[in-house]
Amino acid sequence: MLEFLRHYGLPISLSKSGPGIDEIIVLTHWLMLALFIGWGTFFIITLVKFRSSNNSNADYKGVKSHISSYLEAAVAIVEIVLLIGFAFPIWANRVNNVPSSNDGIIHLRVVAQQYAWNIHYPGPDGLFGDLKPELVDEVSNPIGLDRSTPDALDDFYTINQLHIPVNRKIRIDLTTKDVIHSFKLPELRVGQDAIPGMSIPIHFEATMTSDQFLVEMEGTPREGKGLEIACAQLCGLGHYRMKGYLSIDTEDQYNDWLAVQAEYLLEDNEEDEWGDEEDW
Amino acid sequence: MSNDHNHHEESFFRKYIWSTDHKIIGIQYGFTALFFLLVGFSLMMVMRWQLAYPETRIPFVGSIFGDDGILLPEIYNSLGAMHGTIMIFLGIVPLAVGAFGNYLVPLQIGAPDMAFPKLNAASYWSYLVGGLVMMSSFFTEEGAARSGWTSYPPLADIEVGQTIWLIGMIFLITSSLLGSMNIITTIVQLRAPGLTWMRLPFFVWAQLVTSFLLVLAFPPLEAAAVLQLMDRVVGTSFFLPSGLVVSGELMEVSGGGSPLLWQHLFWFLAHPEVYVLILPAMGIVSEVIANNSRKPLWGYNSLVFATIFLGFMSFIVWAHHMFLTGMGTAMSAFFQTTTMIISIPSVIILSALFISLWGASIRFNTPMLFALAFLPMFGIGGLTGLPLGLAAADIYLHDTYYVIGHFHYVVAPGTIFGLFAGIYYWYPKITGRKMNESLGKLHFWPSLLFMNGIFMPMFIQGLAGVSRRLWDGGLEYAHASGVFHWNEFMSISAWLLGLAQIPFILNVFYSIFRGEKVDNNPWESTTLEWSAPSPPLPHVNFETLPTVYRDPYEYSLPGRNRDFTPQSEPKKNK
Amino acid sequence: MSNSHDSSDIKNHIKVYLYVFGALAILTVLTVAASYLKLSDGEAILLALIIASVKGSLVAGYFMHLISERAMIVWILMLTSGFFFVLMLIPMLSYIDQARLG
Amino acid sequence: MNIPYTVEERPDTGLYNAKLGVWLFLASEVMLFGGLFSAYIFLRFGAPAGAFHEWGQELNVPLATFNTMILITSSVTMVMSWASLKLNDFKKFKLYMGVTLLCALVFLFIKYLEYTAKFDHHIYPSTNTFYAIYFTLTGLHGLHIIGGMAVLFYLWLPGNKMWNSDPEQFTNRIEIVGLYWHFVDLVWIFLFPILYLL
Ligand code: HEA
Ligand code: HEA
Ligand code: CUA
Ligand SMILES: [Cu+2]
Repeated sequence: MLEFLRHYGLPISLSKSGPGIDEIIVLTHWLMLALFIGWGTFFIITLVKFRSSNNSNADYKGVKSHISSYLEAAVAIVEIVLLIGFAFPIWANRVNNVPSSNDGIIHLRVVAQQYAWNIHYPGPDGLFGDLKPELVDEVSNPIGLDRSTPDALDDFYTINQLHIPVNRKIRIDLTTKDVIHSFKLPELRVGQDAIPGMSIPIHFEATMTSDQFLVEMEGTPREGKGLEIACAQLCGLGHYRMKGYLSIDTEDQYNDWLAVQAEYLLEDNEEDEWGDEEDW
Repeated sequence: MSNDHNHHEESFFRKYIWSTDHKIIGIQYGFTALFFLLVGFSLMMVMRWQLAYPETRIPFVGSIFGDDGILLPEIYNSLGAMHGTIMIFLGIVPLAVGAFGNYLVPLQIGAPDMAFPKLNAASYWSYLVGGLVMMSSFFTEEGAARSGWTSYPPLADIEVGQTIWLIGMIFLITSSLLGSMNIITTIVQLRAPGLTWMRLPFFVWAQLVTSFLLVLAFPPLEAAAVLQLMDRVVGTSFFLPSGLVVSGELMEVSGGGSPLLWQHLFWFLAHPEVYVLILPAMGIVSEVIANNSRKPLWGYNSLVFATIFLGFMSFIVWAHHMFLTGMGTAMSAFFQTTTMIISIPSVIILSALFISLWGASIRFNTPMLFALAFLPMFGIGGLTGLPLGLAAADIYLHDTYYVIGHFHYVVAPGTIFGLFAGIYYWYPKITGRKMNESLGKLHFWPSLLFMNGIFMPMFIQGLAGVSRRLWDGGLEYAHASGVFHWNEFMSISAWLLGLAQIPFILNVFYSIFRGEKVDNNPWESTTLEWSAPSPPLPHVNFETLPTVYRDPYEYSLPGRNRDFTPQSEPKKNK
Repeated sequence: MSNSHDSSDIKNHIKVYLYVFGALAILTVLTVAASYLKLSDGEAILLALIIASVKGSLVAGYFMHLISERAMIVWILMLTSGFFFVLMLIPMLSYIDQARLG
Repeated sequence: MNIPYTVEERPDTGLYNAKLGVWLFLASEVMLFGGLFSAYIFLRFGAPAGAFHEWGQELNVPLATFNTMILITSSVTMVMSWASLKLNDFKKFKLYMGVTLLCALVFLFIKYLEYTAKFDHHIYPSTNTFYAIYFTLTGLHGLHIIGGMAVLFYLWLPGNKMWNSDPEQFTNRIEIVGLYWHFVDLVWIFLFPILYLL
């Protein structure tokens, strides 16, 4: 079934939690298929067998057995298994096991806005500066970072460029400045609405670098196109083009990239680019 | 009642426009709703051009959308929001409840009219006003609402066009409330003598439960609409938290509100609403299947109880639309469980209908074809609801085309087919003439084919993770590159589906004058409406009000020379 | 009420109405008085809602004759109040649930 | 046209049509105010601790208490006017109904005083979430009063004619609007503590 769904669209999974989610999708589709094939066969047989030209007298009583009750009970049982065995635990893992900064993880913030993703890195100290709405300036300070505190001094942010190292736990605190957006990394099976006034943590761990992914994609329509952050919630007229770029780096690549960003910070270069295809 | 017969002639105006006769109101509802369905579909046919061939000139109608004839993203969003709104609130609900409920419920229970004829008329006029208000928004400077039919704030609070949408909704909600109270009272109070609860045709049960859903679920949305209107007009911030920065400007509102409040109030209605869309269609399909299988519905009791249970449960599943709003384990577990529970009555209903066919003598006429097609189509739609109901799978599938595919299978080849079946089936009762069978089949087969052509590839796109409400159909996104090409296929299917409606429209109008003339009971049916003249008498329906002696579907009763026994036929020895 | 009531019945009713009126007046004064007590927020809310519910039940039970109303109506209202509490409770629980997100 | 059970009761349900109709309407009203109460709870939870109470301090409790009494009184006179019809005493009906209408007028007048006092202090619905929900709830309640008054007035003045032509139906009508009127009173009984006292 997984191959089947893969063939029909489902991308390969690049994250640790991906297989779990795929599994539940696969199992539900087995249930769906079984019901559909079962009833479908019954349906077609009845239509052929009991067409009026074949069977001119209907049977007043009809089916007397209780097979359908057993069937309904079976559906209920399968659903219970899906719920308890898969859906609940996966969800619990998602919302309960949020790692905290001192677990040696990568901790980032993402601030969505009408039609861009701002990625806020805490810098070497691992501490985030405060974000203040009144400090927001679309050009010089899109997330309203308050540079006056020491925590904020080494913070930097990018627009639409999310770099993460492979095989490390990532935690992202997701929020938005204006309307509801939805942060979606299809290949990592990550999805979460960004709701104004709330900061929602999500966590995942990538299992493949972008370079490896690009190699995997050779020969498919996806060839040469890397990973991206999609917006899954209608957020205005630019919703369709609200896309960020995701780079899953090796540890070394990631550190290099961090170093480059730190240099930018020294150069006091406040202007940020909005990212483009070059950034993959 | 006798004095009604020698009632002085009513003026044309009283008789056909300002009427309080449930049949006239039902027909008014029917034509208005069909017209809106066509409008909603037309919007989508335009949108599908942009999805198939992004940023190219739209043929024929391009000039409406500006000199270069390209559909701008803001207009795309407007058309999308209005497509959803029109289809649901101006199309299906008025057709299923307003038209079918109005026309058939009094006839099927042997009543002379609805319990409150004047309210009934008021309900229609309120609907029409609401519809006109909605449509008028296209012609304003700001344009129509463009925040989706779900109207999530803060977007809906700050986007243009939303105010008129809200005002329109208030009219539509009022209309539905009036209509559904009327239907409940009618069913409870005006049943013919002998028509006990368990002798009601299943369609009447479906309408009863539907009406309860409307009466109890719509008011919170009305409240929410008022709140959003306040946010937009007097500057409150029910749905706006503090510290919003829109286009670089700090919003000057008091803040302190919550966007999730809207979602709760909206889905408190909108989940029951989806059962409002499906139950009447299930009712129609059951009637048509019982009639054309020439045997009683299998498991009538379980159908009724499943329907009641479904209605009841539909009030406690709504947050399955909100899994990704930051829900914890307890809430999500609750809603996943109720969502799985609610799928069981649907399985029961569908099973009962399938099993009803076993041992039947099936007549494949046009209404029956639509009714039969309903079953697997609803099946696909319902089954694809299951992964969405499991929060873990919904993480991936939420707001993708998978969801669009899911619900279109239930509403389009599901509900719309059910309604088509109903139109073909009861047309002779309304006009005294049958619709043309050949045109009917010419309508059915292409419709079935193209419906699947549109909606099946949506699952593929959804599995690939393509989001809904994308102006360019996903062209911008790399992850859509493997499935983008389906858009053209789907769009062509949609336009061909449009063509496939031409035989239907012709048939409806042609058969009024030229259709085959038939007697009062052309389908040899058992329920009460067929014992009334065709068309039923103005205001009184029946020559004498019927009395009921039997269950609703006494087909092929052993030991009789006819294979149907009307409900109003007395039992001999008793 | 049905027309089966004769006038002595109605006269009894009128007496009841006046008692209820008295009770409502007293309870109104009580709620206001209670709001001057030094109660914690939770207690104050609970007390006020209890008093309001008693008043509400009096109005519904006697002025609206619910106490002797037909089963059908009572069922409909029970259904309604069930959903009413669902509508109060679930958004509230979900709010509390999401408070952990800050 | 002759619809059964418009005046007399249907034997097996024990109801006449309008009675069931109005109860269904009230059920929908319960859900309407339910939506707003739900909003109230949401906003109260969302506001800083104690803020709702504090913001509410501007409200005039004695005036509102008086208004509560007025509304309760109008409810009693309403039910008395129905009882008078039952006792065939049309004069008394006119009197009680008149008092009910008068109470409603007084209630609205006091509401008007309260509103203008707020506006004078530059308190508007947009001031904070408490006043947003305060004005919405009381405003919607006020609209219900106005709507009710229109119907009451219609039954009060031209009432003679209806009473003379079909007393039973007229009594039913009074019972129906009575139910609505008591419901509006009932809503206020809850609005009063949650807005003014807590
Ligand atoms: C008529 C309309 C209708 C119906 C009946 C349903 C029925 C169901 N829906 Fe659907 N739904 C919608 C209309 C409908 N839905 C709409 C409009 C949306 C999107 C709104 C928006 O966001 O814009 C939506 C969205 C939606 C979501 C949110 C998705 C998301 O946004 O992420 C979810 C999640 O749980 C869901 C679940 C279900 C479930 C479990 C059912 C169940 O009730 C289904 C039960 C049925 C079955 C289980 C089928 C039984 C089948 C058989 C017995 C065998 C069949 C075999 C053959 C035919 C051969 N639906
Ligand atoms: C009842 C609800 C309903 C129905 C029936 C339909 C029917 C159809 N819908 Fe739609 N749709 C929605 C409700 C519905 N839809 C909603 C709620 C959304 C989400 C909106 C949002 O994002 O906010 C949506 C979104 C939506 C999208 C996604 C847009 C996007 O996300 O960007 C698409 C894309 O293809 C689509 C297509 C179609 C098509 C091709 C049909 C076809 O099946 C249409 C078939 C119609 C007919 C066959 C008409 C028949 C009528 C006649 C023939 C008239 C005859 C007249 C006389 C006799 C007088 N719909
Ligand atoms: Cu952001 Cu869509
Ligand atoms: Cu739902």
